[in-house]
Amino acid sequence: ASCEAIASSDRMCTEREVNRTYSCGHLGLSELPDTLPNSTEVLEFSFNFLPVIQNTTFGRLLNLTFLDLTRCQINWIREDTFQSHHQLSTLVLTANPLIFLTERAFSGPKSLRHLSLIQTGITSLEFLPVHNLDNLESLYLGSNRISSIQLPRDFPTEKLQILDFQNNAIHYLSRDETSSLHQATNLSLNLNGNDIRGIEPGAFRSTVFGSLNFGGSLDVSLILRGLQNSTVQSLWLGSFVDTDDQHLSRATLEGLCGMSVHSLSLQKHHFSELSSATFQCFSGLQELDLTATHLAELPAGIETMNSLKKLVLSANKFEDLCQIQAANFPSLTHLHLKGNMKRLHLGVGCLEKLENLRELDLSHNDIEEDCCNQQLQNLSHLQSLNLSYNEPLGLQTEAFKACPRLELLDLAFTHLRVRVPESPFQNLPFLRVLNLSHCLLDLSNQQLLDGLPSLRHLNLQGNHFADGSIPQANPLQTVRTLETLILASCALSSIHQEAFRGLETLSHVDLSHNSLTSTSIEALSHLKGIYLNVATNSISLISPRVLRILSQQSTINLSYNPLDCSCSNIQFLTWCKENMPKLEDTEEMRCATPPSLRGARISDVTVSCGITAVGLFLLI
Amino acid sequence: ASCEAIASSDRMCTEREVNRTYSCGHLGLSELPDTLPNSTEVLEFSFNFLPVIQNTTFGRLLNLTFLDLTRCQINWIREDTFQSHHQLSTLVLTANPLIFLTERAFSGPKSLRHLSLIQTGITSLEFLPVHNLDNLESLYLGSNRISSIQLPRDFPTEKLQILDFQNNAIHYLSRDETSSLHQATNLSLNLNGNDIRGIEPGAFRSTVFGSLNFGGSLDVSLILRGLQNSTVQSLWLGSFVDTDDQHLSRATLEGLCGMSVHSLSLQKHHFSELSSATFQCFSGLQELDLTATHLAELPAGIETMNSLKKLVLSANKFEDLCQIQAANFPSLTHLHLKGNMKRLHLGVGCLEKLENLRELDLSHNDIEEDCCNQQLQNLSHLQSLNLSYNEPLGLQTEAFKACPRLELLDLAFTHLRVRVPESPFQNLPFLRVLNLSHCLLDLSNQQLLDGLPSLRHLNLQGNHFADGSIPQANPLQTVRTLETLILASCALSSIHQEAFRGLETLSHVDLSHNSLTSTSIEALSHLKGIYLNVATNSISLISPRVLRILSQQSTINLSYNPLDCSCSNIQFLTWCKENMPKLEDTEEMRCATPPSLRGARISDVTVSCGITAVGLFLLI
Amino acid sequence: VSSRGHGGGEAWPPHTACSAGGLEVLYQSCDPLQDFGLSIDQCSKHLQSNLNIRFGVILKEDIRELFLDIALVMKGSYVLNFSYPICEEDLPKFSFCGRRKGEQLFYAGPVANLGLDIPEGKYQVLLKLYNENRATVACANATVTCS
Amino acid sequence: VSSRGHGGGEAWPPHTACSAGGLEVLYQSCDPLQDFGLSIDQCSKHLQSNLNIRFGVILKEDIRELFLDIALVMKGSYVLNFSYPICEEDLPKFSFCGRRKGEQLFYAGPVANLGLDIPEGKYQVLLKLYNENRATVACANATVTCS
Ligand SMILES: [Cu+2]
Repeated sequence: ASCEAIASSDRMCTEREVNRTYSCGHLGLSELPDTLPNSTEVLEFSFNFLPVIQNTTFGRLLNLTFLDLTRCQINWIREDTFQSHHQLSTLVLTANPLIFLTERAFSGPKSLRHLSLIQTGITSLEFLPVHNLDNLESLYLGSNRISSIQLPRDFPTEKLQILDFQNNAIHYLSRDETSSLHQATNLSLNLNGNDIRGIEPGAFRSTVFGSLNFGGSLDVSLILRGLQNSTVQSLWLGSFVDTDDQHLSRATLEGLCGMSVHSLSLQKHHFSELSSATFQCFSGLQELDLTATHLAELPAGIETMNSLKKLVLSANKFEDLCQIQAANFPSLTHLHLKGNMKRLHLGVGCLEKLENLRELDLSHNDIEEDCCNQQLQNLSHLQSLNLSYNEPLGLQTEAFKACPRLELLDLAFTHLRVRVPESPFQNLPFLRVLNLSHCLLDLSNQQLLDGLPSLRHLNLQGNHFADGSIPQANPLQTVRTLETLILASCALSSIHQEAFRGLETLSHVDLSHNSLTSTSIEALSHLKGIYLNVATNSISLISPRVLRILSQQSTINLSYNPLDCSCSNIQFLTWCKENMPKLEDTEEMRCATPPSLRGARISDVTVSCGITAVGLFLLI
Repeated sequence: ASCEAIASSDRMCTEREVNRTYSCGHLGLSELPDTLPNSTEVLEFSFNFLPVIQNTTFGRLLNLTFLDLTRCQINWIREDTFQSHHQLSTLVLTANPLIFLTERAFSGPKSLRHLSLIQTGITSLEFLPVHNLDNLESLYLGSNRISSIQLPRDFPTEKLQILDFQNNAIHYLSRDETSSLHQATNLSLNLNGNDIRGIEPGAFRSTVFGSLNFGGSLDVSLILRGLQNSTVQSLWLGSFVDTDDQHLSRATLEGLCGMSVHSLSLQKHHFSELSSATFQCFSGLQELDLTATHLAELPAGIETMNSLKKLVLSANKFEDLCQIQAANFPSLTHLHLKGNMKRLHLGVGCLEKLENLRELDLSHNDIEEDCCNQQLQNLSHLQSLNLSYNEPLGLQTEAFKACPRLELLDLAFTHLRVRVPESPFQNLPFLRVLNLSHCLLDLSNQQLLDGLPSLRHLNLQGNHFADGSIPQANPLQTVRTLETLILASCALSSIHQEAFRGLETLSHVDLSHNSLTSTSIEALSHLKGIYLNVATNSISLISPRVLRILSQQSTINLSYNPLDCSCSNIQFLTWCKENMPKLEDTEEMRCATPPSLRGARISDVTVSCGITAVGLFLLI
Repeated sequence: VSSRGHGGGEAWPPHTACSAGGLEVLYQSCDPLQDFGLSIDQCSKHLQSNLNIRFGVILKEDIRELFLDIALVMKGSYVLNFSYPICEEDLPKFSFCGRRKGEQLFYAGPVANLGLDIPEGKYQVLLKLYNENRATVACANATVTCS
Repeated sequence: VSSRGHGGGEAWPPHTACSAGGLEVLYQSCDPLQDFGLSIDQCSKHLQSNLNIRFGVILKEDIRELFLDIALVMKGSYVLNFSYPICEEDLPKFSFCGRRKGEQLFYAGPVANLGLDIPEGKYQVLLKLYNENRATVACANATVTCS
């Protein structure tokens, strides 16, 4: 989208959407600029200076739905401030040093749904007014000095979905305090960074939570005991680099037996005396996240996780994929094991019991081996495979035959050693997305992409064609269903006019960060209405013929090219002026020549090449 | 002291002490006014606007010893800010939103002793720099979000005497955290408002504290257990109206046996199952404060408080003084029982076992009886007795004979019914201070103050003389040792010229809030160098004779008098101009006449009564 | 900060502390340097003995000791003067006693109260909070209308 | 606020992050909108594997995800480029992950570090913290001098 600036006492708001969305952040404003239209609906007004806000402050913006007043030094909100803003739905007051909120501070809006009072110095929830918050869905109260979650009497919780107390001083949860939350169904309660030291027995009895976050709390067993008889969709009990972790044992985790949890994260804790008994209370789980739990292997014979659907084992220190004891988890559909702290060996058939596996992420694992049919034996339902950011992989013909249903294959930043003349990707009839960026592939291999009848999205960024040129005969010609093609940073200096001839359905082409001149654009002459990125190339002059090709596309990024602003290029320059909305990142469309105009923005240059041909002038 | 204003871009600092002490608070200043002299040592610069302070900000004030920058919006303190302030000893940074303090933020001062970082947003003590704080004696860290008292490694604590963590988020004290405090001897540690939930056993072993404040903590027994093997001069464990109190039993207080406490306060808690056993661990105490502990009586037979020196029983609900079972406390020297929630009956001889009592406070107790010899039987060493703010007391001759060593007697706001013609205060040879303000006394009784040979300080405020006049013969004539005499609000309209004749040692006379004219001042003609307050009277014209009397005094307050600013009063007005330093509260010395100058400050009026006698002019 | 942009002469705006149950309490800060926030819960002309208020202010002064003076004025003359100690050296009633100059103070909780029925009428109430040095901490002119 | 009174063109002042043990680290914010604070404990050319830093900044952006890019420049040419994820959706390493735009962030604690000896010389280090939308959270030009 284009960015038009509107001026206000030499400080400029940015228009994101005409007459509707404006950003006025970091401008030191102490009032609304006159140039903001009355029709403004979304206003980002953060990092300004408004010690007192009242009905005159935003009075004329009657259509406001979203107002961000982050860090505006607001001390006082007068009771009539939002009186006329009936549509206001989101109000962000983060990091304002509020001294007091009157009972009617938020009256006016018919349905205020999201309210952020993060770091406003609140010491007690009694600070909150109760009036006119009946439709509140999210309430953000992070980074305050709140020590009790007890909401004020009559505080409406019926519609509350998110209650965020991150980083406060809450250390104890009593039944009295939690009772106000019973009316909210499926609440997401965030107590991350509160170091809970005690929960009154029964405090969460019969309560149903969408999610509960106790991140950084020291005592996992205390939390689990406190949650007896509750139902939690997603329970986050992880630790952090900068908080103490805990040694989890079978006893620590016993509390899980008395509650119902769908998804559990224990990030960054340690396990002590790890055995199948450790997991005795895990039978109700559908998803388990053991990221960075210092695991070198999982015990065999865990019988409680027969029905686990998703398992995350990232950032651990397995040496061999067989050490995860996949047989423990026969129902898994998702397995994520990325960023292993040691080089991971895939082994042979370590995952063969995971017949239902749909998604497998093995990225960032230092894997270096010949791949992948032996390793992925029996994963016939696998749809998504991520092997990106690994060490050199050797690929044979039909290297992924074991996974005939693959739809997504990500090999980005993994050096591929294709050991055969045929395509290693052959016979993946359902493959839709193939990411081969930075794979150091030999793109002169005409057959490289054979046998991929469904491919929609192909990323070849960072791979090099021989001689920096895409010839007429090239591997792309075989993937006629392509919609998105990324050829950024491929060191290209030219593209044959017929190189993309067979690709009729392309809608997104990225050729940025190459050394192309405008003539290469002729390879796209058969395409219409596409998004074309040719930023950071060597485009200077644009011929009428190329201009015709550009004209038929929907969005074009020409930024960071050495554009010529002499009368030789007058047709292009005129076209630019008329087609600004279609151009992306026009701020960085600048003249390289003639020297007098070097660095000037195309949008600031005035075209004037009459019979006298005086040249072009910079208009400030 | 006089108040001269110095101007700075139309905002004025106030000079408190010439060339040395200045107040520039609440002026919206964003830099140091040029008019502040380089010699300034004490600078109050609070409630201004200094987002960044650096070496140029206070650079030229090389002699600064005290700098108060409360609520100046300081975000950044550059590392060279105080580089040249070698003398700086006290730095107040309360309520500034500090983003970061560099390691050298406080370098420069040779001996920074007091530092306040109250409400500066600190979340961890790691925020504190360690450099150049070796001489720190007081560190105020209240109202932050600190959750651990662990000081940074290498933080100098050798000289630390006050460490104030009021109103933070500290809920647990571990041995690791407290170990950094062992080097400080006799530290005052304030944890008021932190709701301590746990103390690691041994955390305070062998630590010696000057004072420890755990006010507002929920669990007294937990605190006492945590303090095992510590020595505390003064331990404050009270509660508040707005925090939960606790029911203290024998078991709750058992921890006191394992520690050494000199002075203990349990303000606002309840006792349950109160018996002599409750106090089994109180034997080491010298002072005990049971203010507002809902006591109706104390048990008899407490044997552990034989050596208690000071007992405070204020704001309880005794009906009878005998209910305090004074015999339990034979060594008491100080007993405070004020603000009792019920009318207190003094009984007969209830305190007779307290032979060593020096100080007795029974104020604000609704006491209404004939007093005091029976009630105060055997208190022959009593030096200070406070019976102020009670209901009518009947007094007989020598009403305080039981306490012949009284030095201070306070009967303020207690209606006294003197039932005999002789003085009820007779024969108190050591009485130095007598407060009879608002006692509704009959001051025509010439003998009222007989037999007080040592009286220095007499307060008669709010009592009325017959006809609003002090005649030549008056009870004051008998107290010839008086130094301070308060006759404010006595509805006086005149004083006989000889009324104070015998009082040669007076040094402080307060006649404010009466209806006196200047002629009454002639009663002071024999006095020199006194402090004289005649504020809020009816003084208009001041004759040369009275002016001579004023001239010989050291400080005079003439504020709120209907001063005449016509040429009739020219001598006084001229004298004022020349004697400003001697005059108190000159801001409120204003003209009442002539109408043209009504309300003008004397200091703003220019005197000009030459031969033409045009009048006086207001000088803005 | 609160005084920024508030030119000397201008008065602080009037606020509503409560308005319900036949009782309306309006107030206006009479401290030239700052405004403060106050609301009264369970507003009713039958004042409950267990009255809760919310109060927010920036402390211009230390409050080691704090006193409240209340003066009730009806038809221009003083009806009642009352002084209430809030923080005393030997009896700091509230947990905020001891806070320092510059600190933000927010109090929500009970206040001592007689639990009485307010007679119908319109009253002016002058409130003044001051510390051990008689320096003003907050000051208000309030109008109480009971109908 | 931090940018108030900071006219557009002016650069932020250089700061010392540490200076001891033969190592000096100077830095300067290259974010036009704000400065930030950084200090490194146990400054030494023998970098310990257990390195602690103190870091303070106002968050201009949400940091649901946060990444650090480090580029090492010697004699004008890039020697090393390194990207380090700090907060990720599925691995929020630090307790401050998830903080919001406008919040103050102060971190004191360990940073991942290789534990190496720094060869003698003078290095330019460009540091950039950015979030999930590649919006800059903090940016610094640092000069590391090891002698
Ligand atoms: Cu500001």
